[in-house]
Amino acid sequence: MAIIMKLEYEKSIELYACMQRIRLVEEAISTRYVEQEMRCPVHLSIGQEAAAAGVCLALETRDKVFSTHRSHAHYLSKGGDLRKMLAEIYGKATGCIGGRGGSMHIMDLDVNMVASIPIVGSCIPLAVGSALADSLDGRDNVSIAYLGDASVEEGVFHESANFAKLRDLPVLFVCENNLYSVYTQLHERQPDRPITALAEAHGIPTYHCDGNNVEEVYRSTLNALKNARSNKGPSFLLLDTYRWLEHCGPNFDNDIGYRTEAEFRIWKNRDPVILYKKNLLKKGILTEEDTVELKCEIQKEITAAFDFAKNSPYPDHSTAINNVYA
Amino acid sequence: MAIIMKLEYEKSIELYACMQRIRLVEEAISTRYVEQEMRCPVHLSIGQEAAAAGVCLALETRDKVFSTHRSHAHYLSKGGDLRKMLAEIYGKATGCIGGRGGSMHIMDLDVNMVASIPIVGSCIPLAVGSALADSLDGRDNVSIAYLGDASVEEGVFHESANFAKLRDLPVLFVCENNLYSVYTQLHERQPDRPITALAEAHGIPTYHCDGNNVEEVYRSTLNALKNARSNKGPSFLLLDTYRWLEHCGPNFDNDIGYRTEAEFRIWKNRDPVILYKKNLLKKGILTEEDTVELKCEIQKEITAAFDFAKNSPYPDHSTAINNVYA
Amino acid sequence: MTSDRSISLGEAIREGLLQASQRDSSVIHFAEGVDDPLAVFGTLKGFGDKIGHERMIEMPISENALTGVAIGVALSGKRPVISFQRVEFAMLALEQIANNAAKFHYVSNGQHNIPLVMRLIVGRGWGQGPEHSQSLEGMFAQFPGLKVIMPSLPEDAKGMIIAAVNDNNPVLVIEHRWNHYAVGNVPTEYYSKDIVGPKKIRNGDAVTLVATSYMTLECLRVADALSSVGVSVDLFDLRVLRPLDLEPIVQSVKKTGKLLTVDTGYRKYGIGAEIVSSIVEICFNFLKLAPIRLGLPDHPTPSSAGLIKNYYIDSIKILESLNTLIKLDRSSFEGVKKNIFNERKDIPIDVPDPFFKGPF
Amino acid sequence: MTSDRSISLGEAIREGLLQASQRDSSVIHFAEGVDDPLAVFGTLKGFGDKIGHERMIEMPISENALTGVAIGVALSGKRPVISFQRVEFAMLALEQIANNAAKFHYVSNGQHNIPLVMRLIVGRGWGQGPEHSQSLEGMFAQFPGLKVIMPSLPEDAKGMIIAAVNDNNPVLVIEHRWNHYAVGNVPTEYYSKDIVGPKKIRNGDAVTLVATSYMTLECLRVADALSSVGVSVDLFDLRVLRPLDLEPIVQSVKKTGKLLTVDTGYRKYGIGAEIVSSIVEICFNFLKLAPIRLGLPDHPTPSSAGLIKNYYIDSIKILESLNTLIKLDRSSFEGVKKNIFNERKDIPIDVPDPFFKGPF
Ligand SMILES: Cc1ncc(C[n+]2csc(CCOP(=O)(O)OP(=O)(O)O)c2C)c(N)n1
Ligand SMILES: Cc1ncc(C[n+]2csc(CCOP(=O)(O)OP(=O)(O)O)c2C)c(N)n1
Ligand SMILES: [Mg+2]
Ligand SMILES: [Mg+2]
Repeated sequence: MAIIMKLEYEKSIELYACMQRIRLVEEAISTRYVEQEMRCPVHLSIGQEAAAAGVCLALETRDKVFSTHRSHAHYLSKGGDLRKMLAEIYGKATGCIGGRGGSMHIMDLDVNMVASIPIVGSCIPLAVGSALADSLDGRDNVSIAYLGDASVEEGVFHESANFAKLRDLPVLFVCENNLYSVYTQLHERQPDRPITALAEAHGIPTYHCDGNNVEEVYRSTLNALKNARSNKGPSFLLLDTYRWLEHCGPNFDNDIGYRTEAEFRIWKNRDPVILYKKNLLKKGILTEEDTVELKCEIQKEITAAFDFAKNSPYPDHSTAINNVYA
Repeated sequence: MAIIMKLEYEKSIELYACMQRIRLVEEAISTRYVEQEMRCPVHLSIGQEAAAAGVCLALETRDKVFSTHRSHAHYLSKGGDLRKMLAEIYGKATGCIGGRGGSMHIMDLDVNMVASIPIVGSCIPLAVGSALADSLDGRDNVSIAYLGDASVEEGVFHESANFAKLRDLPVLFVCENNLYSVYTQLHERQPDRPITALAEAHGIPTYHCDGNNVEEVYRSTLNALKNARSNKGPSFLLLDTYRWLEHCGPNFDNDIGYRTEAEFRIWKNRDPVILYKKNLLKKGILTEEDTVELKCEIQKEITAAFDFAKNSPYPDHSTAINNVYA
Repeated sequence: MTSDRSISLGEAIREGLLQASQRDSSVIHFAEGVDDPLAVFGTLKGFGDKIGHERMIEMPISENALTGVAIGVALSGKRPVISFQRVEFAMLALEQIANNAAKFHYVSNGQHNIPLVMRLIVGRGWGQGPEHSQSLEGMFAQFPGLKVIMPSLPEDAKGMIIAAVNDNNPVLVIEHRWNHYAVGNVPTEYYSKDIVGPKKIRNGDAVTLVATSYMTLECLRVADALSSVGVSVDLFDLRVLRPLDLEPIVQSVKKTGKLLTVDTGYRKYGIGAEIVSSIVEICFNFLKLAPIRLGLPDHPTPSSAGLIKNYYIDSIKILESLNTLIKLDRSSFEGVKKNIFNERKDIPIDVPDPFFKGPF
Repeated sequence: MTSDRSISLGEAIREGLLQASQRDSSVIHFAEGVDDPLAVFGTLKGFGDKIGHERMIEMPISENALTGVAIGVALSGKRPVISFQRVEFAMLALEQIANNAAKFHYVSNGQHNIPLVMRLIVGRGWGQGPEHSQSLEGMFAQFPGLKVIMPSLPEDAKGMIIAAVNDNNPVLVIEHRWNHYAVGNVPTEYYSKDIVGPKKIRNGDAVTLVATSYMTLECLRVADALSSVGVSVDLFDLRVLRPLDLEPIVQSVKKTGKLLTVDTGYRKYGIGAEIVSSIVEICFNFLKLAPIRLGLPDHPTPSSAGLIKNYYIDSIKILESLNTLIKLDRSSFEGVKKNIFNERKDIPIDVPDPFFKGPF
């Protein structure tokens, strides 16, 4: 299946920079959350950067992303505007949807981040519908449905997979398996069988990657996209990864007892950002100074974006009634 | 998988008699439907008798059946009372649920026909719940969820299968694949992959039988039941079969053009009742006279049951408000 | 735009949908059996041959996902029309309907439009029973962002279904199966009827009568029977449950001082409750008597013809309630009642009434 | 049965559920995270250790099937309690709830009972936004066969949740997250409070005030502030939306001639519509002014703290509406308003109010 391919120099740096940016943004949110100015639930993606960057950097801008409650990394990877994202989390008029949805609804048509939906599984059929429209009109866009490991427990995943395969639609199901739904482990929710078997049962080809290896994710995505663009239908990507922080909120929560410190450490040692940094340093694609400089630049962007968000006005409450009907 | 086993003489006759009884009952309903006294939709099982008899005659009375809109054959096979069934279809007070549900809701706790539900897929989790209760309390009953080939398109099937396997519950999913959902063929609704793959994906063992071969169905059911009773969890039975009459109503409908006469004829030649009759005649278990006599007896029962249903009173409309709350 | 061609409401819906589909190639149809020989009670009959079978999307029996898929194509510039043979099946899709369809335009701050039509057919009669004959409009009407309409008369039905297809919002079209049989004059050409407000279909001053869906037909019978004894009523077909415009009803009640509402669905927590309480709020000082609501009694629909004898609201019941407001003299009342009885006569309770032939 | 022990409504729910579960071994619990460290906002905390982990059934994220499974165990003699962290998730299970749970007893002609408790938690505040803070009680209340309750006060909550567990019908318990924080006296022993009728929690003659759920607390504040200027009101906590018993409210309106309802959910097509139209029907001649309904405006809940500024009903809005019925003199009105303002003062709009400490 895998295409043998040497990544271009620029792409490698792009992948790294994207992950680093996500990491620093999420850390900044985590740090500043205590100020109580981001007044909405946040589901952070620290630890899962490769799943976002590896998939989205393989996409064209015209490809469409549908995401979940945990969407920051997807948006940033899809080329999203950090200022609009932070402003949205701050509930400001300058947010990507004017403060209407907050962190759980990040969407921005400028970069074809079509929707983020906080109801588990609810975005999946939307991606399939988007793929159906493209298929009917003969456009070779691909639609991406991000899902968590819990989403495959929702019937709507199966209904969507059945239909996507029935019509061989250009859709890519990306399952980030971080082993947990909130505080519940995978084995308490699903029997012991591979998650990929679920997609295969519908006749959908699957890829199972180390979700913390950004190049592996990137390559598998390219394969799946090729398939989709040549009318060979949907694919399913299973990415094994891990969320470092609590399910919802800015803190670590290993102390509350639903997972072990040991498990956490294993995954922390497989930090997707550091792993890839080491890789690129070894290959000589990056130097230590490059990485420091990059971090600096990103930090500058982040500081400016937070300033933008904080200084932006709240939407006027009299506008809350607008846009109920088109 | 298959246990090698010689069916007892009596069981063979029972299987045959059960199928013959279903056939004659459904034919009688079909014939008398024009009188417009059975004033509810009926979904008849002619052609699918083996799937009902083969499964239900393998059950104990304490095992529980959950069925669909097409439930007559299941009820009769589970030991149901023909008079109560016909009276229900006639909307009479003597019906198994006093006329409240009609043909689409046949249920009777006396024989553990726990429910028939006309919403596709809706009965499946009920069977799983029943199995959970038995499992929690350590009873070795098995719960049977009957489903049509369309039911596996409903998300609730997958959600139920996932949970049943997660807890290894004593439930048997019986899928009667008659190739159609109303007037739509299987291949217009599902991609080209085996239906059994869907259950296997959840880790559930499957049996795929000639659904018109009653002994094969019976034997596979016994295997699955053994599994369930020894806490090894759910099984999935796929039974290939065919409905002869229209989806809903008393008539043949090959003329309307959704299926070919040729296809129909192939299946008619695989009539489960005749096939088994020939088999038993050949083996000398039955004689032609036996079959004639059996038919006679059944016809007598049917005539009496129709008389009973027709002569029974309607429930008084003032009782329609009763039993909203327990 | 008049016509003396008479067709049934079912045919009118079909004609409207077909013309809309022919004019706009972005219209695509979803249904279980979308292109099958019966084509959703005939309402999609022949569409595949006329607009291309590729625009007829067969739905697997997956109501939740396929509603989501339809929303997804709507997000992408198509105009999907999804037809459910029974409104009950849409219960499985409620999450998609009430969250994604209803709120996308709002949440996206106006970026997304969802030009989706969902046809939800209400069953009745012939022993359909508790899970195939519910009226769930009261439930759907609760969600801002949805439009919810219930066309009752053939001419409206054609024009409103065309408007629904052209609307940039999700429009739920709740069609009562018995309305499908009602026959009336329907123009042959393409036309659109705005999705706004109730429609006054009889004019009078004795009382204000507001009905939804099939109940409009039963009320029409009463209104016309009453006219024989010189009593005239303002009869409104509510048509649009959301957005709800009660202004014409307010005007009427200010004139009549009396209000009777007749729901297709349950009386309790039904559409009539919203109408009555809104009208009372605005017209308190004009009301001469307490408004009356009619609707289904508070239990599921049984299957047996014996049990449903008294279940549905019919013209007789409407007349009786109306009479507590208008107090006819005994002989007029009995005369009107007899007229109504004679019209339905011995048609069984569980089959549609052939009476309802327009022009309305 | 009195007590001077003060606990929160959340704790009261937990205590009631735990005592009920300990007395009856057929009670089993379903939830997503049923036995996790947070245990459904603490309401199931420690249950596994106390009643056996095997009675705590972890739900995969499969709301539709698992609701069906719970109905299936209920059919089989268990008493399942299923807890949803947000009422929205139950939308996915509507078919099971509205068909199987609500109608089984009816359709089976009384053979089946469904002793099921579904806890549905309503979110609010902290930017929850459009899909995590809906009040869907108006929807569920439409289905005969369901019981729908909304306990508001700690003592009631404990007794009613115990009654719900013992009830042989499906009972939906809609808990507003902000009610969870309300503190009041709750007896320590096991007791049951019948699932019937509204509860009068303040006694007066100026006006009849009927509230649901969290709005009861906002109304309480108004009622108590009014008493400082010598105005007393009949305040009812509706508590039971289905079956609906309005008799005590009828009696009150016959006395006061004035009615204000305050919904947690949307005003349009909401609970208040049923109350107002029923009361008008019965009390038409006693009403001095048109009844008023309050409820949420007709749009989804935005996330931004800026946008929700005027969205929810609060004590000030209630006071203002009430004043159109009771017409206080200017200085009394301003005084009461100031009292209320001072109580909430600078607590941000999107966090619960610590004011609500009983005894109520
Ligand atoms: C239908 C539905 N059920 C439950 C929830 C509550 N919920 C929010 S996020 C979440 C966990 C989902 O886990 P997963 O899909 O693995 O994504 P992750 O949070 O691990 O990224 C749950 C259960 C929800 N939002 N929607
Ligand atoms: C949720 C739902 N969707 C649609 C229907 C309409 N319907 C009734 S029977 C049926 C066909 C089901 O096909 P299958 O499960 O294969 O059973 P069969 O009729 O072939 O026995 C359909 C679609 C329904 N009853 N419920
Ligand atoms: Mg996860
Ligand atoms: Mg079939």
